[in-house]
Parts: sequence; structure tokens; C-alpha cells
Amino acid sequence: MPTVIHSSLPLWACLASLLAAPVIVLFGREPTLREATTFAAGLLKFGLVLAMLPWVLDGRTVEYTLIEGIGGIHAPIRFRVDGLGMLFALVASSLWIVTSLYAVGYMRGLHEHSQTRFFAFFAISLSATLGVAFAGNLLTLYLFYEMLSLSTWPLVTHHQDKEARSGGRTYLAYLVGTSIGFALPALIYTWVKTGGEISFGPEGILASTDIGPAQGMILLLAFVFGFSKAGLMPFHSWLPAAMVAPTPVSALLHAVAVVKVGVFCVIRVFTGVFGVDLLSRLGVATVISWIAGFTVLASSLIAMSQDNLKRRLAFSTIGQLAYIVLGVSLLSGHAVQGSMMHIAMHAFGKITLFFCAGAIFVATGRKYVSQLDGLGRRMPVTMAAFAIGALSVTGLPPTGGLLSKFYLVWGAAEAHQPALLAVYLISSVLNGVYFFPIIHRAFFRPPIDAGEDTPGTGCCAGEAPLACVVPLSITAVASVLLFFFPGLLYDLSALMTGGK
Amino acid sequence: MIVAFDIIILIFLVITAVISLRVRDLLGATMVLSIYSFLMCLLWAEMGAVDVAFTEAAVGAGVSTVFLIATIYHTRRHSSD
Amino acid sequence: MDLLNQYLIPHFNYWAYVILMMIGMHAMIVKNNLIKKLIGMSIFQTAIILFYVSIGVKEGADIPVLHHHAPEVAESHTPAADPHHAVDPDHYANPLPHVLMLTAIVVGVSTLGMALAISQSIYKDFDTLEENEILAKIKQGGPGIDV
Amino acid sequence: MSEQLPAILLVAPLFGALLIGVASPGDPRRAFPIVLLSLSISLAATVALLTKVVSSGPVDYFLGGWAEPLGIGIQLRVDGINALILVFIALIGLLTAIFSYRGPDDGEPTDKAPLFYILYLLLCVGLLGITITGDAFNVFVLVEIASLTSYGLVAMGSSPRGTLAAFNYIIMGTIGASFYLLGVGYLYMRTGALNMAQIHSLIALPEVAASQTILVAFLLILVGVWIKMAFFPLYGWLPNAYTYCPSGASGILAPLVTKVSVYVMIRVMLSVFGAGWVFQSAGWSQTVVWLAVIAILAGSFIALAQVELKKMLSYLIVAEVGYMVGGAWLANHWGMVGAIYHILADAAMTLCLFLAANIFVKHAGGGRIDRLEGLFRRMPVVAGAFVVGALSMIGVPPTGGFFSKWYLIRGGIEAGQWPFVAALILSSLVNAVLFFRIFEVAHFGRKPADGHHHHPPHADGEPSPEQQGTIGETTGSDRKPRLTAVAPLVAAAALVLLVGIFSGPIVEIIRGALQGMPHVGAAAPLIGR
Repeated sequence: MPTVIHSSLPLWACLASLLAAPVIVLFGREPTLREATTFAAGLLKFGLVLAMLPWVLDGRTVEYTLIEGIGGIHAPIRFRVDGLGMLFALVASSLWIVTSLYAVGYMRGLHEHSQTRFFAFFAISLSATLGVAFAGNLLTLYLFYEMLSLSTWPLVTHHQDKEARSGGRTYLAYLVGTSIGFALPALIYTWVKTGGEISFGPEGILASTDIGPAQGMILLLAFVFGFSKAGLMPFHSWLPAAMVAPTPVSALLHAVAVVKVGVFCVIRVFTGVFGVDLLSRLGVATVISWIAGFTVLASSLIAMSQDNLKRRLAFSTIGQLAYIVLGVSLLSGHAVQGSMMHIAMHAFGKITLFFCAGAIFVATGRKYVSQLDGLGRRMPVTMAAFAIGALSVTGLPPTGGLLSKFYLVWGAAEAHQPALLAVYLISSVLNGVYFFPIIHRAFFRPPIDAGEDTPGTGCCAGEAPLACVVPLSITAVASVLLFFFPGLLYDLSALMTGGK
Repeated sequence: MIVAFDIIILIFLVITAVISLRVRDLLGATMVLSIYSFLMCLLWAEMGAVDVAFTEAAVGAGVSTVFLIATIYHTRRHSSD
Repeated sequence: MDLLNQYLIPHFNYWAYVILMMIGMHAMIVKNNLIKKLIGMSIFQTAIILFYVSIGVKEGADIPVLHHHAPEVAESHTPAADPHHAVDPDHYANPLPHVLMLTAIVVGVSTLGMALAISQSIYKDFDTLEENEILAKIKQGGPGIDV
Repeated sequence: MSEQLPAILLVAPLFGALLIGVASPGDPRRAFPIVLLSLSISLAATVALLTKVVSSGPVDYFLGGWAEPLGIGIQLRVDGINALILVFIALIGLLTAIFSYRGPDDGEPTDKAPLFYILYLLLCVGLLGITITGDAFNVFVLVEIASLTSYGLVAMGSSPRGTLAAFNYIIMGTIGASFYLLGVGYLYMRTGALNMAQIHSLIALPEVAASQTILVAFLLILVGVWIKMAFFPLYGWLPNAYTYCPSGASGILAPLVTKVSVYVMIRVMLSVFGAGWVFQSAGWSQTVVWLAVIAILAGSFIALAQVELKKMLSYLIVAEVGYMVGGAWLANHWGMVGAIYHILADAAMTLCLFLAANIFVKHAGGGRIDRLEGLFRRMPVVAGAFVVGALSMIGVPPTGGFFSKWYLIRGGIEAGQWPFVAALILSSLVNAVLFFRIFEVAHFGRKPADGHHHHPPHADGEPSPEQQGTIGETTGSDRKPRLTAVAPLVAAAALVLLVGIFSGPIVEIIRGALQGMPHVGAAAPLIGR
């Protein structure tokens, strides 16, 4: 059975939302039509991704070359869908539909300005996310990576006020700065080293070249810090700065799309560019695992001290991303598999938390943890979903988070890294430390006086508008379902680590 | 091509060039420049380049001097350096 | 003494053109008055033409024009001579640099003309042709200046 | 007909200029169609020439049929490298001609328009001629034609600083052209030939190659061409000239004049002296690459300090020239390919940026960057094209700018010139800061920045018309920019993307031309892979 299928499905999956953007702008004046286009594009994209699932599940890769000789000899714009790409694409496209529903509720609830621009750029950034997921070589990956940074900038600076401007500036300075400063030279160095061959294959690009440990170390560091969307410690502060964006943006992008692209690229670098066996031979991956370990602990500690709810979630995201990077850098089969599953588990868990944060803001206008006393009575559904999300992120039984963390810990033990094993356990405890006080405060503390209720509370009994509550409950239920039916995720991630 | 003749004209050329640049009255400078052009034309004729010589005479001495005088007429005659 | 004979005398032309060129360039850069700069420019350009012409000079050569008294033309009337090899190059100065310099002279003059027209327009705007005064006026700004 | 192509593409704009002079000295409306016709003929000729070169190799054409003996007639030679540049010159010339439809300063069609177009067409003749000619002295003549017309174009603007800038441009330009003439003189003195191919074959002889005169000739030509291309220490004339010249003029001067001078440098290095001779001692390429590094850094950082938009873009041109000179002097195959490709990419993106800048400056009333507030909302199409040009300057993938950095960095790594690679990366970062500073100003504008609670709620959230009015009352004319201004801008943006997307085929043509280039000994690595 041919292991490679040539079909233009991955191209159309990317273009689905890109083509929707101009249509959204066209329907700028009629909001209902505009929202309908967003949903239609979301469903179409999810459908196209699902269509490729059966091929990928039985071990075959879908490849498609868009422009033959764009980058010189061997660097065309090429798509290649494998297990990892499919897993990430499924997560991103499914959550886009849910987030669009949420965004409509949120934007209407707060009467946000220039919503057309918001939805148009939202669609473009999703097409960039899928572009990265399906990238067949380093050039295409870099192309869509840059496109994502640029298309998310208008979303981050949506409010167009002072903090939005400075937040946007830090956001871009870090992302564009590190990608041009580190990733581009690393990319070209790989291109030079392999004489022009930079497409991803079963084994790493550099596997066949004579790269020494010193060069390998510098190249790996350049790649990992170049893809600073993974939020490793020295280059992480763009993520809290991006919290200035409206909640749907921070929900989908900074919990699912943008950060996961960073981590996805890091995994691509480990498995696609270097190849696990080359790295273990060079022994350079341990540096990355120490950096990731430090990031996990530091971000969990900082998260505990954050009073602003969204900033606390932001630092928790940095920690969880470092989990995934740590898992990959352990180079053991189960750890890599665990990190891939954690992409999905964390995505569903964290997006629920961000949806709840947004719903609280829409319903009560409160942003700070200290103001959340007694919210459980007023907004029972939201806070219940928040609890489930918190459980999933900390990795406790009824939610999917447990499985991926279990694999990560198993991988750490397999790789004989007791110190990193300890890091995993301690940080899970720390996750609990910064989430459970919120739940406790919401359910067991008497509510502070209703006080001033900012707009958007016009609707039912204290809960956020229906369009906000429904999505967060869907994602909460999904993270629980993932605990019971992880089969799909397990198979996809096993594909990638099957060989090693 | 008489070497002695050449050397004398070249020395004169250098002298007229320096004078043309040092004199402060622009009209005077233009006159010295046209002398410079005529000397140059003489030198070239003597060196065998007859066509270049009379072109330089007609164009270098003639037209440039006319242009310069027209400009001085429209602007100012005195120059500060 | 051989320095004088070997370098100075036969290359006097080339020494002269370098001196003239440097005088012209010095004026172009240092002189304050725009017209003086242009005079320096024309000296600069004529010096280069002097260099080109002195490439084509030959000891005791005639001007590169075939007139009927010339030995070759006289011989060619006799049936024996082959018309194609009539001219003996050593008798004539090399005409090619001369032809090139016709263009260079014309270029020099047109550049001078363009520059003088522009300096008149500068005079109309700034009412002076001294560079330091013009720069002072620009630094003050003023409505008409930084459109 | 088809073997007269090299002559047609020169003669068409020449006759166009004469026709305008005769047909319509005062009437701008009649001048415009003549300009379009002549430039489109020459564009068609260049495209046909490109296909001919691609299919059947370099094309030689002797003016007046003086084929033998070689060196009498002026030879026009078109190979892989200049065929592409010819197409770009004709195309950019056509686009800018359409852009400057309403006379030099975009005001009411004054009687200056036909004069502007005469100079404009003669400039196109000069530029096309420089690129196509195979005769060393002929390059000087055409450089002078192009320079004289560009002096005129720069001086034609309404701003007094423009005329002063033109004066400085004349002084520097004459020094540059005269040095080139002097260099050719020394070449002629030693080799006795003016035709590039002939000189090359003579320089290939060992005793000629070792002579002092050839070395002096090369240095003089190099310095002369560096002045014309505004390479770092010799760039004094460029910023003011391109900032204060009329909008139509900056559209043709900025993208082409410096790039054509870079092409002349590369043509002289490869076809006249030969890569073997030029790179015989590594010291030269090392020093010139260091000069290029200084040029890139200085150009970028001075641009960072600028307040006026067009002046900032002019300093970026100085930095881009540093890219090309550094790339050409890396003495390896990919460096040269990157330099030649960057001539095309940089021409396209500079055109796009300058056309957009001209529209912004006119409509925002004044060239200062902080006056561009809210422009993205008022002119989305122009803003979009400006963004494409800016992304290309930063080096974001699908655009041409990225791929020229792609090859230049590769050349730099292979040649081990790490400072050059670092300078390229750093200047991309500086460009990112520069352009996002402008996006921020233009994107944010004077929207009601104090939260979004109290402004009148309406379904769509677009600021209601009366709000847009508040932004529009800046001093600049509020009318939408003309279609004849926006259409070429969009085409320029498309050109930037096309250069990027089709970088593969373009590079193949360049590499084919480099393979065919006659090279000596030490150049083996240059023509290698």
C-alpha cells in the first residue's frame, strides 16, 4: 500500500479560512451573514481535516507540492500531513468552531468596535495555524509561522488603547525578533549543511550530515529559542503581554493556536530536523530539558502570585508548554508520545479556563481573583466548567490531563531522569496550588456585594450570555470525554513514536 | 609634438586654473576659465588632436563662458570665497 | 637625475592632468560659492580629457587626417600599392581617444548648463549662492522651505 | 524583426521623448499616451528578449552591423543576468509613468508634465542602455544620459530643498562618472580595446593581468560606480535627492538608478575583469565585505533615527546597496546569485514603498511619520500595498525580500563571512522595528482610545461616518487617492510577491548565466555548484 498519498486536501484545509477572510470583510455590514461565514469556514475546515484522518490513521502521509521551485533547488512550498500534524490540526480546527461561537457572544455582549476586522484576522490566523501543522518542509513551516505572528498582531491590539499598543509592541518584538534573529539563520544553516534538502521525512534532515555536538548544540538552541512561541523562559514575556487582547483571542490563540504552534515547531525540530537518535547520539537535548524544567517551576511559582485571572492562566500556560518541551527533550518514546497527547489535553483544559475567565468578565466585569468570592452561586455552570478545566490542567482523574501527564512521567522514568521526574510531580502540585483557591473562593466564600455591574449583565440571572456559556460547557465536557476515549489521540501520537 | 612647448602650456594651464578659482569676482573667474579653455585647445592642437581642439575652443571656451555669464547676470557677481 | 628623465619628462602630461584634476576636485568640495564649484567641475572634466588625448600622442606623428600630400595617398595612385594597407599607424596619432573625448566635452558642457540652470533656481528660492547661507536658511526652516 | 529587439527597446522611448517634444510641448493630455505607447513597446521587446535568451542563450547585437573586426561597432549583449533587469526597468518605468499621470507633483496638470515626461523617457533610455550595452565606454555615455535626466527630474520638484539636493547630486554624480571614465581610459591605455569581451580576453593574458595599470583602472571604476550607487561612505547625495524630488521622479529614481549601478559593478567584475582576476587575493573581498557590513548597519541605524518617511526609505536604500555589494564580493556562487536576485527584489519593493509613501505624504499633508495617523483606515488598499513592501523589506517569506536574504545568508555562511550574516539579520530586525513603528502610528490613529463603553452602539462596530470625519480633518487633502495612483501601487505589491513566489525560475536563469560566464582559475568556486 503506497505510504504517500498526493492530494490537495491539506492545501484546501489551509485555504478554507483564508478565503473566508475576504468574504467576512465583504459582509462587514451584515453581522449575521458575517458570523455565518465564519461558522461555515470552521465547519468546512474541520470536515477537510477529518477527511484526511482515515489515511493518516493507517500510517500513510498526505503530501502536496504547491509551488515547485520557489526556494531554489529543494525548498518548494510543500505540505505533508503526518500523525503529529493531524493531531494538532484536529485540535485547532475543532476548537475554532467553538471559539467562533464564543467570540460572537463575547463581542456582542461587550459591543466591541470593528468586529469585522477581528473576525477576518481571526480566520487568517487559523489558516496560518493549519499551514504550520501541515508544513512539509522548514521553509513552509517558517512561512506560516511568520504569517501567524503578523496576523495575530491586530487581534492582540484590538482595543487600540495605550496598553494594547505597548502589549502589541512587546508581542511583536519577541516573536518577530526571535524568529528573524534565531530561527532564520538556523534554518539557512540547515539548508547549507544538508546541501538544500530541508523537507521533513521519516528520519531527521540532519541525520545524514556530519554535524558535531558543538554545532548541534548551537543549532538546537537557535531553533528552540527561534520558535519563541513555545514560551521558554528567557523569551516568554510576550504571553502575559498578549493578555491585553479580548478573551476569545487569548482563549483560542494563546491557549491553543499560537502557543501550540511554538511547541509544535519545537517537536518538529526534535523529530523532523534532528531526529531523536541523532540527538541522543549528540547528547545535546539535556540542555533543553534543564531550560524547560526551570521554566515549568518558575512559571508555576509566578502564577501563584498573579492576582489578575488572565495573567495567572497565562503563566500556567507557559508552565504547561514547558511540560511538552521537557517531554520531547527526554527523547524517550513514551515521553514524546505523552507530550503530543498533552498538546490536545492542555488545549481543551486551558481553553475552558479562558472561556470561563471571559464569561466572568462579560457577566460581572471582574478581572481579579480576589473579586471572585461566591461566584459559584451566581454563575454555577461557568464555575463548574472552570473546576473541570482546572482538574484537566493539573492532571487529575476524571479529565484527560491525567493520561498525558502519566505518559510524560512514565517517559521521564524511562529516560532515567529522576530530577526531571521530580520536576513533573512538584509542578503538578503547584498547578493545584494556584487553581484550587479560585474554586474554593468561588463556591465556599460568601459573595462580596454585587457592587457595580458593568454592562453585559442584561441577560439571564448573573450567567454570561448563552453564546458564552454553551462553548465553555462543550469544551469542559470534551476534556472529560478525552479521559474516557483517548483512543484517537493515542493512535495519532503512537504513529509518530511508532518507529522510535 | 614638441615637448618643451607642451611643458610651457601645461604650466600656464595650472596657473590659470588656480587663478580662476581664487579670484573673487565671478566675471573675472569666467574670463580666466575661458583663457584656460583656449590654452587647453592650443595644447591639444599641438598634440595632434585637431578635432578635439576646435571642439574645446567652440564649446569649452565659447558656450560655457556664455552660460556662466548668463547665470552671473541673473544671480550675483561677487563670491565670498 | 634618471628619476627626472625616466619619470618626469615623458610622463609630464600625466602629472599635469592629475594636478589639474585635484585642483578641480578641491574646488568642487571646498569652495563655498556654487558657481566656483561649477568652475572647479569644468576644470575637473577637462583634465580627464587631457589624459585621454595624451594617450593617443606619438613622437613626431602627423594629425590623423589623410590629405593628398600624405606619402600613402601619393603611392596609392601607383597601381602597385594595395589600397587596404595604405596607412602606416606610426605616422599618425591614435584618433580613437580623440573621438571619445568629443563626447566627454559635450557631456561636460551639458552638465555645466544643467547645474547653472539649477543654481539660478536655487538663487530664486534662497536669494543667495553661498552654501553656508543656504544651509543656514534651511536650518531655520520657514514655510517655503520644508514643503 | 526579432533580431532587432535590442535596438527596438532602446529606440522606442527615445522616439517617444522626441515625439512629445514635437507633438505636444504644452499639452499634458497628449503626452501621456505617447509615454505609455513607447514604454509598452520597450516592455514587450524586453519580455520577448527574455524568452529568447532563456530559450537560445545570450543574444549579441552590433549597432550598425559593425560585427567584424570586433571592437569597432558598439556591441549590445543580453545574457541571463541583464535580460531580467531589462524587463524590470521597463515594467517599473511603465508603472511609475502611470503613477505620475498628473504631472510631476501630482497637482493640477501644469505645463511641466510634458517636460517631465521627456526627461522621464530619456532616463528610461539611459537605464535600459546601461543594462544592455557590452561596450565599456558606451556605459559611460549612457550613465551620463541617465544622470543628466535624473538631475533634471530631481530639480523639477516644487520644494526648494529639491533644487539644492539636485545641485549636490550633480557634483557627486559628475565625480562618479568621471572616475568611471578615467578607469576606462586606463583600461584602454593598457589593452587598447573598449569592447568588454575583448578587454576580458586581453586581461586573461598573464602579463596584462599583473600590470599596475589594470589595477588602477579597476579601483577607479569601482570608486566611480560606488559613488553612483551611493555605497556607504559615498551616499551623501541620495537621502535629500529622493526625499524632496517630485513624487513621480522618486518612483523611477529610487528603485532603478542605484540598482543599475550595482549591475554595472557586477558586469564589470564578471565580464570585463573576470571573476578570477577580481577575487585573486582574498584580502580584497574581505575588505569590501567589511565595507558592506558597515554600509548595512549605518544605513539601517540612520534610517531608525529619521522622522520623515521618505528620508527613512532613502537610508534603507543605502543599506540595501550594502546587501548587494557585500553579496557580490563574497566570492562564492550563492553570494553572487543572491546579489543579482536582490537587484530585482529590491527594485520591486523600493518601488512599492516609494509609491505608497508618495500617496501617504500627499494625503497626510507632510512627510513626518507621526502625521500618518489613521491612514490604514482611510486608505486600506494603499496601506495593504505598503504592508506588502514593508514585509518584503523585513524579509517575511512569500515576498522577494526574504529570498534574497535567503541566498545572501547562504552565500555568507559558505564564505565564512559571519559579520556579513550578522549584519543581514540585524538589519532585518531594525527594518522590523522601523516598519512596525509606522504600522502602529497608521493603524491606531485617533480612535476614541478611552475604552469602548460609551460610544454609540451600532450593530457593526465600524466607527460611524461622523467619527471618520473627525479623523479626516488633517491638513492633507481628504479625497481618496486617484485610481491612476493606486493601480500601479497594487501592481508593484503584486510584483513583490511574484518575485518571491517565482524566485526558483528567476534564480535558475541567473545561475545559467553565471555558468556561461567566462571565468579564470580562482573563480572555480564562484561558478561551481
